[in-house]
Amino acid sequence: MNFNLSEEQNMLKDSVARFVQDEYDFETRRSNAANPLGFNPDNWQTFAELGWLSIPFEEAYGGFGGGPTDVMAVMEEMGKGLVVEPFVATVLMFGGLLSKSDNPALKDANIEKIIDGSLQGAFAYVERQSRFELADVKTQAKRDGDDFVLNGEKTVVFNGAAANKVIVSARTSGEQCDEAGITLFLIDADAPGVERTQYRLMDGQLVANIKLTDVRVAASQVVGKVDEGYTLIDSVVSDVTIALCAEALGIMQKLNTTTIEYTKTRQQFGVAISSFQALQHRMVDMFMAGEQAKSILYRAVCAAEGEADDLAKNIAALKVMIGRNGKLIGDEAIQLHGGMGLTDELDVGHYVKRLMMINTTFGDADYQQQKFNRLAYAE
Amino acid sequence: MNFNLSEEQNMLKDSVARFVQDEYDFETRRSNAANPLGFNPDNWQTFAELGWLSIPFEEAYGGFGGGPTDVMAVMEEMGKGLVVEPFVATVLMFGGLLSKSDNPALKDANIEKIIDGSLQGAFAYVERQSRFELADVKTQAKRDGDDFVLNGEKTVVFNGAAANKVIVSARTSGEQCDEAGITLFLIDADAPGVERTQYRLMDGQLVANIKLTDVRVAASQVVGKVDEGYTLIDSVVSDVTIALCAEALGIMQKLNTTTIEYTKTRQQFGVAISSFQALQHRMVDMFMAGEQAKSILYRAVCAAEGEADDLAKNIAALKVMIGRNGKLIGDEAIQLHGGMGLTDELDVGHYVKRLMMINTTFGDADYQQQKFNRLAYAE
Amino acid sequence: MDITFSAEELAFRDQVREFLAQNWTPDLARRIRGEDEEFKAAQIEWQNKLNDKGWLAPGWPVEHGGVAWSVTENFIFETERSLAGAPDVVPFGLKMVAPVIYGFGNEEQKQRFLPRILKSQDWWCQGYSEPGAGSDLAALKTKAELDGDDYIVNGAKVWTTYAQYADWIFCLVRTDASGKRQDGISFLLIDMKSPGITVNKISSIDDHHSLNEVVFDNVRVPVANRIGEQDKGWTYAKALLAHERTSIAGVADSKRRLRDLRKLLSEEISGGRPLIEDVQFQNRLSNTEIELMALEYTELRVLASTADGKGPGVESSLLKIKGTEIQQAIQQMYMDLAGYYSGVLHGDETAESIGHAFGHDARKAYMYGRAATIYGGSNEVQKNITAKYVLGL
Amino acid sequence: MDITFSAEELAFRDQVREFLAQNWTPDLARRIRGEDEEFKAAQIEWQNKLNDKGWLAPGWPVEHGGVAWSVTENFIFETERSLAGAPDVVPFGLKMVAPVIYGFGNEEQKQRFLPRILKSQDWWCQGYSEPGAGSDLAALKTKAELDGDDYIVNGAKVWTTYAQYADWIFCLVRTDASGKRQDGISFLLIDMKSPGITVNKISSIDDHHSLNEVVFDNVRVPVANRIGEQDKGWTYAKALLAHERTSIAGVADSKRRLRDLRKLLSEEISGGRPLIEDVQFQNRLSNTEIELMALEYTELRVLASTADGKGPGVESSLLKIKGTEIQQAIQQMYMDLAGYYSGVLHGDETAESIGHAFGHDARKAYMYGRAATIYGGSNEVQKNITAKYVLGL
Repeated sequence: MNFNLSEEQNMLKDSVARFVQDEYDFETRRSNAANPLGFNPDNWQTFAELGWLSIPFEEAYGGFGGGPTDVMAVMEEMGKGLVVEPFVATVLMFGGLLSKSDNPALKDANIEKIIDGSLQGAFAYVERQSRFELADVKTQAKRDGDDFVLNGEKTVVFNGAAANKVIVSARTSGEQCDEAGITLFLIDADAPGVERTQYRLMDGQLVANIKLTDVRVAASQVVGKVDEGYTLIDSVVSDVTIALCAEALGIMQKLNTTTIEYTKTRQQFGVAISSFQALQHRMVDMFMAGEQAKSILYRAVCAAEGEADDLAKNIAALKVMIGRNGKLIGDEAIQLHGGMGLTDELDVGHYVKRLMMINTTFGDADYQQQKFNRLAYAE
Repeated sequence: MNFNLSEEQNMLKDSVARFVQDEYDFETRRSNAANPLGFNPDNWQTFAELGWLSIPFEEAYGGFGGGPTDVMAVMEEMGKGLVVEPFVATVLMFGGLLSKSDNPALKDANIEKIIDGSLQGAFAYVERQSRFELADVKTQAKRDGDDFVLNGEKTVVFNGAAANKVIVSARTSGEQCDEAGITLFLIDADAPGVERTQYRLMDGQLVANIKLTDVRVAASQVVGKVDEGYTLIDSVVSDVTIALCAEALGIMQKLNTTTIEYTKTRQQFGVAISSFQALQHRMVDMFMAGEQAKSILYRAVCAAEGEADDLAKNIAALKVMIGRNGKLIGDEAIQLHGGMGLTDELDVGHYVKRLMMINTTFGDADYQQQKFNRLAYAE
Repeated sequence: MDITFSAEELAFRDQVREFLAQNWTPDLARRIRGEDEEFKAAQIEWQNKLNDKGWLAPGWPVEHGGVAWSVTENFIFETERSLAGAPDVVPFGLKMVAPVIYGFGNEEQKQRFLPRILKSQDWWCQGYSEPGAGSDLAALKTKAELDGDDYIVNGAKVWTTYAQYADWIFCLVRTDASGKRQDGISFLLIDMKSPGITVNKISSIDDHHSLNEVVFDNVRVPVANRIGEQDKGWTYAKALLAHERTSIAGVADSKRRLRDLRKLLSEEISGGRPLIEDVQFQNRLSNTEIELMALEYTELRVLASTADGKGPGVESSLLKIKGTEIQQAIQQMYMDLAGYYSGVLHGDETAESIGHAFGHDARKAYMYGRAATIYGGSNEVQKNITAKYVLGL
Repeated sequence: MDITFSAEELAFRDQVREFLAQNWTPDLARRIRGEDEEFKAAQIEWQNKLNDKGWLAPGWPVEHGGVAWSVTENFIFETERSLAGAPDVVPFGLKMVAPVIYGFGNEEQKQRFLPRILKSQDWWCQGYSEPGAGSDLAALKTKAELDGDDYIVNGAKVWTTYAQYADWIFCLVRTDASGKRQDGISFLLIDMKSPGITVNKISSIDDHHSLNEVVFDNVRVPVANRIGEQDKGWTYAKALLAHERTSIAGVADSKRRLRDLRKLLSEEISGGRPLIEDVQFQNRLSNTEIELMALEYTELRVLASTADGKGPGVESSLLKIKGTEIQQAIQQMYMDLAGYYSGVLHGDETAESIGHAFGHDARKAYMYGRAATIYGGSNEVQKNITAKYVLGL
């Protein structure tokens, strides 16, 4: 038993940490996010050069062949820098679906381009009515000869504005909420009938709604198998959840450190507010919340590395705790910063907003707890 | 709008407070509870002489004609003294059922005796399987000529050991959990076929399980109407819930005061522990919990006095808050007393145990919250 | 113990409802949700309607244009106003500086300022907090030095809500630094058009402009604008703080927000079922609703005790702490209800075209709401006050 | 990052399971739940079985009879032991005084005490807390004055668990009152049969006799029974405290308690449905289970870091705080499951004849469990320690 990173993983983690340290101060981050793409394309090329974009892909396709631990190491550091470049959307979600799809032609055509930084991708899975149900899919795909014709609307597509290609979940059979009958299609973002509306989220992400009107897709562009897209979605969402939670852990650690430092300098009633015992105990609660979050992240990563039977339960538990402890840490960080915590100039609010978006993504803590309950207590 | 007691109510409240002050120090209370009856019969005579046993009854039957506010005033003070005499069981539950039963013969025969202190009563409503469901009644009553024959078992009957007469809920029709088909029978505690097993609860109460084997009861001893006992139970349980919550409020106030006093005298690290800010803030939380509990009690009492439409919702809310805030105050009282809070010699633990039993009675906070949810959110 | 309404009180309720039905129009409600000048004009229009009815200033002495409602009437008005979705008045003039003026000001000040406040001719803001002194008000450093018939004011105030609209600011300033920290503070009324005042916008996490820094660079303020005696300002300000805490509780508004939330929850579908049927969400709702049911009576108890001449007193800290906790719990539920759409910023597109119409508002309310546990004396300071003055610790 | 078990570790797990199946018999389990002498004899029998197998003293140096398990082996043993429902050893001898003796004692002390501890021939108890000094250990006043080759000990210790069974007590005593409070404390081993020792039972809220006061009236203790140097006892005791906190966490036992609770919840019917189907109870279960899943890994992280030679360190406070909070949450759920029967005291009747068989045990565990957040340095003190030494506040 050990909880150490390998030498290679440590180097990877350090390289991300160094990038954040050197290239990602708060003002630079702000201007990166303000880019019309929603991120800085030069940084993306740097990521490619440093090999980060290759991490989760098989070596056969030019990848690094990394696992959950490698992804965790990278994401934790990205969290500390609030990196806006779409590593999750393009590499882990879009790339993850292709990578796990067992479809060599699509892999050949796309993975190399992800790795060299020339292809931006997105995964469109949310619909207006779907809330957090990945299987609630109304977008229709009708077969027409060798093609499928797609109609419907996807909302809140991460990296949807900058993506060159988008994987879309659509219904090829079954009822609105059935897991069976969902198929994944790889489409060009500028294909005829694709209409994008872009907007920003509070964490700085540029996202898009995507309307599909009679969009024609060749059957060869089906990712995975017809009607069996849900399994693939479920597996990739599971990987990405770990990644997002690692990012959240980085953020929580940063918020804890920042808050402690702030209270040591902030004077009220003639002394540093860090000397108030009531605040000290609350910062201990924040610290414990961070340590517990770290532990359950390690647990989920170990389960994923070992392909454990109870992986789904571990991941639901992870998402619950990251959501709840993230909220505790975020709330306290703002409160203990007092009025300063309310300003947009300090980074605290930005970290908190990103934590909030991570909590929401794939279902908030309450939603995930019900999933955990079903897995753990339903006979 | 006013939240003041009337002059009469203030006198009543003061008389209970004086009794507790003069006659109910902690050691006396301990010996009262240790009495084979579960309470001190001399005190009961005092209650009769002071007129307390007449409070909720109609003036026509020699009662004081008091309402929820009068009962609240008395119970809050009894809570402060942890009075073990069965005012709730005999006067409010047993007496309450008779009083609301619209059955003049039974009232004539019994209420006067309750008021003069010569009759001890109990209400047997819990069964092994029933948990908190008042309508979950397996005890059977079969009609046989002018009589009914009862078979079954009742558990945790408050004042069941000392009671001369017991009102028993039994099923005369319907399924095990139906509200319709429950009938209330007034039986002699030493009637043939009645077998009592007495035991103590952690709050000092002496209670009993009551086995009924072919117990024969005349139809004239039906309290209320055949098959319609549930409505009566529901109404009396509602009154008694307010009374128990008033008792709990008295306990919470006592625990808050005691804890504040203790922390002012207890020295650790060279100073009184009341000077530690973290503990101060927790005592403020205790104080706020007590004040909020008081407010919602007032709200429920006002709703009961005004026979408001949303009385049931108010009572569920009251029971939830008394349960939760009582737990917070009880836990903190023990914790802030440190090791001393764990000893049986200090009164803290005894107050906490009584709060716990009140929380459980008629359904704990979780149970009552689900009831509240049904009343408030089910369309 | 009695809270049933008398026939007169029921008649008053009908009158309030009728007034709201006629005056709180959908058009006004739309405009008041707008930004900047549109908001300001609509807010003033609303206050003028209340003033025309004589209902703008409960608690003010009647001779100055106040309305002498009983506790019950006040409760009825607030409940009905809030259930109709109508906003509270902007507090800085009507609820904060006015009581100081009619309580401690001289006759000339009363005649000069109170009528203009009633007619919403002056928009006021509050100059208490400073960069170095947040909840620790008495640490303030903005200084006022006497120079003939004027004070010369230098320093800065922060977190000044709506300073960008304000005609006047009421300030605590230091006129003597030699004694105890609470001594040597004076209470000044300052014209925002005075030379030397700069208002700097503070960008805040709700992406909305409400907070400002107000900088004073050799600003001349006539001595005639000082309330009461020099160096005694802390006394006047303190009397006001308890009142501020009470009104921050926002019980009536929280009731309406909960009611609206219930409706939205019954419309939102999750996994084929309305979210209101979700036991977990029901429990979050009822946790908050039960606290609010209690707090409503806590407030009534405080008001009844005030009416009995006992003053709101230090129990007002409890109202502030619980009231703001409830507000934040409600804001959080709106966020969780909105899900992904809780993150949507306004852009070229309206919220409706993107997803849920209420996502954007939920986020704004949530983010702005973070301030409630910090301003008006942070909740931590309220606990310190309660520990000391109520519990005697 | 790797927690998969190797083939050797899997084989070890099978070995542990086999041992438990053979030695942890239903009869022994019944007797160990008994009172007084029955409990004591059963506990010693169980420890002797472990000792015969060589598994009684993980962490002890092998030369003194310890077993050199890896972190993983230790984890496997604790998990299996707990899932089988077998109790932990009584910690005072094996886990608390022994490390001080083999760490700081002289050769003679090691030879004299360690073998008897291993064979459970001596029952130890802990003399730290005093009536005036609870979590503030260093405020202790029990004094030991040198008189020839003996110390004369006077004073009192409280909250001494199982002192009524004990043959020996290890004590912190004050040998010098002149310097800093932590200085001048010595660590003594005292024979409970010494003249002048009185054990007074403390009645506690769980209606069970475990706590005592131990009074020392001119008790003679040979200087040979002092560990290490005079006045340096605080150093030896401190090394032990971190270990105590770690073991108080009780992760493995909480796992078993949760598992058993789930089973009982599926048997208890409320309103026609098993209680396990109640979403509210499910949420309480999962709130606790998720914290415990995390804490299990926190413990493993601490153990792994110990194995790397970094020592359990101050993070052990986190284990103590979270571990005891989890224990209490579980105890509360048992109470709520038992409903009315949670209040039943043992009388002439057995719990089974009254209602739920588990009500009485639930109450005992709940009441005794209140102590967990108080002893071993209260959770408040743990937070102070963490604030100071981990967070640098």
